[in-house]
Amino acid sequence: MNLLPTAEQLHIRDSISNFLSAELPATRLHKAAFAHGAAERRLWAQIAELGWLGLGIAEEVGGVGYGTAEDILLFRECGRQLVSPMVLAGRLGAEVAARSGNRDLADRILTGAQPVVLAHIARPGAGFPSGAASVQLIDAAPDDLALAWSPSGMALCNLADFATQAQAPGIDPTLGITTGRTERFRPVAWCPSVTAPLPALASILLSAMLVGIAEATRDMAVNYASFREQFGRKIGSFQAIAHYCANMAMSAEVAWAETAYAGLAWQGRAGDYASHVAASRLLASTAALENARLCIQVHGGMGYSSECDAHLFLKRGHALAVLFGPMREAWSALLSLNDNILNLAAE
Amino acid sequence: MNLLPTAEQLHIRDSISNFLSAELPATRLHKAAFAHGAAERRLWAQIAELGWLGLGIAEEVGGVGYGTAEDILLFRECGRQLVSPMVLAGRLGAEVAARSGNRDLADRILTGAQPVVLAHIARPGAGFPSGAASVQLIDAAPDDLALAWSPSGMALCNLADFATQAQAPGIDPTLGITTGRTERFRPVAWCPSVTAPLPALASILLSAMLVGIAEATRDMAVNYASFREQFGRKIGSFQAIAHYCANMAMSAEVAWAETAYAGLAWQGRAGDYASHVAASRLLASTAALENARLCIQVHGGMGYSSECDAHLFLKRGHALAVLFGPMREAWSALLSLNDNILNLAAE
Amino acid sequence: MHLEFTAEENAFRATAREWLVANVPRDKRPDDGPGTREFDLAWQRRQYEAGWAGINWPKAHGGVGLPSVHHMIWLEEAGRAGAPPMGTLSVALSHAGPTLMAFGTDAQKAFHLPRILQGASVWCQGFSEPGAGSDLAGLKTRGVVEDNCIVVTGQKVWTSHAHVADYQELLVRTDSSAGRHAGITWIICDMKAPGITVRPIRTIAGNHHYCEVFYDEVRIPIENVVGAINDGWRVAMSTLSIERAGGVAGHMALEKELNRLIRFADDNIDDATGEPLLRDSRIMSELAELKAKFAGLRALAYTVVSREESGVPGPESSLLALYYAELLQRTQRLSMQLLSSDCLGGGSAQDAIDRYLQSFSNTIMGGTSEIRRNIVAQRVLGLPR
Amino acid sequence: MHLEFTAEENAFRATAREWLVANVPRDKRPDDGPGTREFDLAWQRRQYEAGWAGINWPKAHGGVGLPSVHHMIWLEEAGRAGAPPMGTLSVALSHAGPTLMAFGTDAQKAFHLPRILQGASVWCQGFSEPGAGSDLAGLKTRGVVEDNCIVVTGQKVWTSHAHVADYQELLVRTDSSAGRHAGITWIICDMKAPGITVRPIRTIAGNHHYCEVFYDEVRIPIENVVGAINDGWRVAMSTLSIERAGGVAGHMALEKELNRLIRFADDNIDDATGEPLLRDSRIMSELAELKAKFAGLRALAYTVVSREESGVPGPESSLLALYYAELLQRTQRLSMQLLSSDCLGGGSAQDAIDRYLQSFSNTIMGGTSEIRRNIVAQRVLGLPR
Repeated sequence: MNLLPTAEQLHIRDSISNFLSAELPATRLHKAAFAHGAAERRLWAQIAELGWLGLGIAEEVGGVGYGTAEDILLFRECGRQLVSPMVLAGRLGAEVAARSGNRDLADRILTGAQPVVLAHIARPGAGFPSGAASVQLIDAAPDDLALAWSPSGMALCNLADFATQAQAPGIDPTLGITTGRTERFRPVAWCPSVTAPLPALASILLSAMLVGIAEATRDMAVNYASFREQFGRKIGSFQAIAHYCANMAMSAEVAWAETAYAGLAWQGRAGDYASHVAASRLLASTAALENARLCIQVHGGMGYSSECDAHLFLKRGHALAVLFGPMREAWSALLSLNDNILNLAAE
Repeated sequence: MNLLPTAEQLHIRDSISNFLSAELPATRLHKAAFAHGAAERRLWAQIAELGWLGLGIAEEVGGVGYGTAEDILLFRECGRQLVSPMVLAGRLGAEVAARSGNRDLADRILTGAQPVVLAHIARPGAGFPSGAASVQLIDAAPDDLALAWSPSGMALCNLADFATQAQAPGIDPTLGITTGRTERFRPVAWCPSVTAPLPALASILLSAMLVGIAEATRDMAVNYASFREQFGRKIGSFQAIAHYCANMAMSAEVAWAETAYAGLAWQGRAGDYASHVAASRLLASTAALENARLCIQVHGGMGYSSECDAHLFLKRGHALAVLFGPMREAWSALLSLNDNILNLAAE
Repeated sequence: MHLEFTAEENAFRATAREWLVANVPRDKRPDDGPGTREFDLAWQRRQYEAGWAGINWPKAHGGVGLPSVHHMIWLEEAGRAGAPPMGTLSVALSHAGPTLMAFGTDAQKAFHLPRILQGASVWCQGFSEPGAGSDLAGLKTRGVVEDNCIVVTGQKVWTSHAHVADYQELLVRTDSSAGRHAGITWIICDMKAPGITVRPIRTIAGNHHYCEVFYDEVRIPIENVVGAINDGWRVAMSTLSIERAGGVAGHMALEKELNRLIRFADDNIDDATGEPLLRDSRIMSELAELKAKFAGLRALAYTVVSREESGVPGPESSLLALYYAELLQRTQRLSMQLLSSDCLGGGSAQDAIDRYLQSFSNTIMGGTSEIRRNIVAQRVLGLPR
Repeated sequence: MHLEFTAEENAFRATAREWLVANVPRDKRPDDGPGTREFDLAWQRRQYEAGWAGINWPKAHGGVGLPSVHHMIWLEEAGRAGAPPMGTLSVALSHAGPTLMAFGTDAQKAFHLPRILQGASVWCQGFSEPGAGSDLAGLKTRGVVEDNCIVVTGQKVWTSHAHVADYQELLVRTDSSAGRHAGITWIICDMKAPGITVRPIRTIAGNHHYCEVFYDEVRIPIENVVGAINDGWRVAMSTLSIERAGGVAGHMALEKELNRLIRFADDNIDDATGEPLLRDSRIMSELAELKAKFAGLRALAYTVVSREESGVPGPESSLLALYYAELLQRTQRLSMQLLSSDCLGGGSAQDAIDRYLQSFSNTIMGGTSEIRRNIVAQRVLGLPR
């Protein structure tokens, strides 16, 4: 048991972090031209070449052969720089293709030839992926594949299957949202959760992205509080501000520790991994939203300006939190509630 | 419209406050001999003579002829000094007797000849006061009358009707708790809520007592923070402590304003008084418990000692909050939920 | 202590309600840009022409001359009728007007007060600076007395509605050798004066409600000084305490908001249970708690008005603005939670999203909640600094 | 990053589990009075005799000499088996022992360390004073060096278990001319020495877990000094950082508490709905949130242990104690809420009431949550003082 990254893992994280700081810094999103995944799309071949989309996928199916630990390190950095969920869709899509035996499709995704985007289904039907559904596509372009999931499994579909229309920006205008409707899903690849619980992996990687937001907003607040002066003192020396920052540090660290735990438990298919996936979801989304809120408050009038980065993190945090699906599923998993029977882990 | 006490009301409040500070200060409860209503019982004749039990009762039925404003001023002071709920039982019992036409009984209660104690029914049956019931008597002695209520009305009963037994101290050992059980209520006086909504008045006066607790703990914390020094400074100059105190002031003031509003609305039988009664209940119980908690925290190690008054207020706050009955009733009243129909006040 | 209004007050309420129902503008108020100004001025003119402008302003200053309680009744009825907010006129009506009445010269009063009441001028507040937000006394914008002018150079920031304003309440440092609070002067600045550059700032809610204002040797006539030169701190503090009491107006808007939310929760079905969201005990309890806090807010506002009537200052007004800001923010946060599954793409959730984002300003603008808590601790509770 | 334990660690866990199931005392631990001491010492002796005492203590000091991860496994298994807490031995095992190992003389180590491991001595911690709680460096208890003794006069307070202790970690001011942090000396005080008066204080939970200790010219041999004279601040700070890391032990007890609460909510019917309390979405969501926070606490504790193994210090241990204290307090508060309708008269609610009241000490004792937040802000985040 060791929850700390190895030297190799730290090296991977640093190289990811360096690339993102240089090529996709969060501040890019103040310019509309870089939003809606445009910047990511321009760098897509490079992102694929860096191996990010296959980082945690086994070598025998074309992946890089690392594990969930490396995946969550990657997506935490993606969260810190507000990278489009396209990367998440690509990572998961490649695995769906590989697991469903479509090695050729997996290769095209992993090499960057076939971009994948997320198709969020707010209320998946019981028959998913064979029934009708309404989806919200994120940062989609015409020739992309769409990745959708419900608790029963994860599917890749052609965008052409959906009657789509652009949607007014919601909470996060830096994401391009298209609504789509299909009367009948015709997935090009399908991985049921009994084969591999990929929806749980999606939840873990979303948590990692939210931890990235929680950490980025903590760092912004601490940095601002360390140089901004009022009443002749650095504002970080005022207890109200200092304690906000301490709370931000606490929730970010706890959320990260639990997301790491959940990732490792999922990879080892530990008996209780579902409750850890739910716990990391709750902790990471609360940490992201609360830290973003406090980051705005610490910045005062500056924080209420769209010129400050803080609101970008707040808005992305809300958008990512939606993708987890109904909160009640997380509560049930945490309380081991099945068919009205309380099923506590043996003590 | 004026929510501030008149000069006469301020005079009444001051005379109550002076009497209580001298004769029944909260600190008395560190000595077991003064607990369980013993101190109040010794002063009972004097309390009756001061007119407290009939303060808000009409002159024509033997009361002093003031209104609910004076009642809540009285019970706020009772809360501040942790006076036994006997006074509340006496006040309400006298009105039940008078309203049910038993003028003689009302006189005996008002003159102090007949003490009344509270009989709390956690789960009153629909047939109250004719069915069976389990009660918890507070600070009872053998010849007292017991005052019980459900939403349908308020009743006075003989203690002899109950098979009683002393109970282990619960959250507040300064209250003497006896459990009682009767198979059939035989009230000696009964006032249905359609005649006069006395259970709502009971709730308002409990709120006033809880506001007293919220104010007393605020004052204790502010006082301690103003002289206690650490790191060479008064601890009240540290923002963490200063902001706790500001929060305590805010919740106490808001709870008092709303309790006053509810009392006046009840007295005038304003159409929306039930929602104000529920609002004052929520605000006053939250203010009392939260202020008592913060009062302990501000006092540090001293606050965790039973020699400090803070815990007396915390414990009494919990005990009084129980007497309101199920929280769901308050939520329904606040949201105007009746028979599954949302009934918002006309805008 | 009594809750009843007098017969005269009730009659005033009835008349106000009748007029408001017939006269409240039906078209949607533009929330951004110059249209906002024109809309707000038109609504103010309409009130003025019907004799409703400046209800609590003394008759000597062109107001109706009624007590605070009438003003509160008016605000309640305006809220109930869905009247527009004071919006861009808020500084003029709530700060500049009362400040001029208290400290202005006869000439200043004669010129400005009628324009404010008649809906002819928009004011903004030039107090905060990049280095002086919470710490207002740290302001550095320089005012040099030259001939019959004060020549102003420097920068203000977070100035609401500066891009559509005619005049500004401007604080400048006219003596930098004096203490932090001394040496500050309060002047009326004509926003069309040469040397002023206004840059609207986009807020996180996407609108342009506030601006940076740059002053490059702006010459302001000395007769525009309000109070005395170097006595501006005292004048400004009186303005700020008026602003804090202004929270009384907020409670009607909040009630509407809350009722909207309750109705939403009653109209919408919880997928998991098939019952209305409002039947879910978690949502029910949170909404009930907000309703209780709202009731407390209104009772506190009534207490503030009672206090104003009595003329005896009390602790409640400092608490009111703080409580209102945090309650509004919490209400909007719950609103976002209820709508969260729909917030990805705009549609029906867009209004709630906008109000949620706007609510972040409530605990920042006009004094952060942290500064407000300091004020409560030090001035109301007497805790040491 | 990996979650699996080694085969050797798993074998250790299995052996520990087997022994604990067979040996954990079946009789209830007295929570107050001298019986507590005897119970705790007997349980420690039992562990010592079976070779389980001092799992992470070096072999040179009589310990088992295993890494931190084994110690954590032991604590987890002890919690799972319902073993008693360290209780009155907590200072001896977690503070005094490690401090003597790091700073004690050979004679001190040879005398005290075996007694601690064997369950022969109880220690208490004489740090806080009436005027020096959060501000530990403000301590005033005087130590005057005279002949071969330090003569101590003054008062300590909030000293847990002083009335049943054999020895005390005592901080005294031996040089009042030096700075606040200089001039402090750490000494081993024999609690039976003449001149010591111990007054147990009743806590709000009704027990006597802490005391005032008065010193009237108590003569303590100079060889009882740990570290050097006037170097006690450095010694004490190292003890405190050990105490903070000790939070790792808490997570098993909290899990039991939380599971008890969930089971209660599942077993008891809500009068209003006829369903188990746990089906009420408000209660369900609160319990789920506490479960999630508990999972986070354990993950954080695992990170702390991982960090200890690596030898590289990290931010997590300062956060752990703070998070644990507030989570425990919140859990007990929810427990009181669920039981609130029964809390008036004791009965079945009494245990929950006692645990609730005890939980108030968690955010006060061993450093208030406010001081812990200062430490996080300043030492972990590097914010200015």
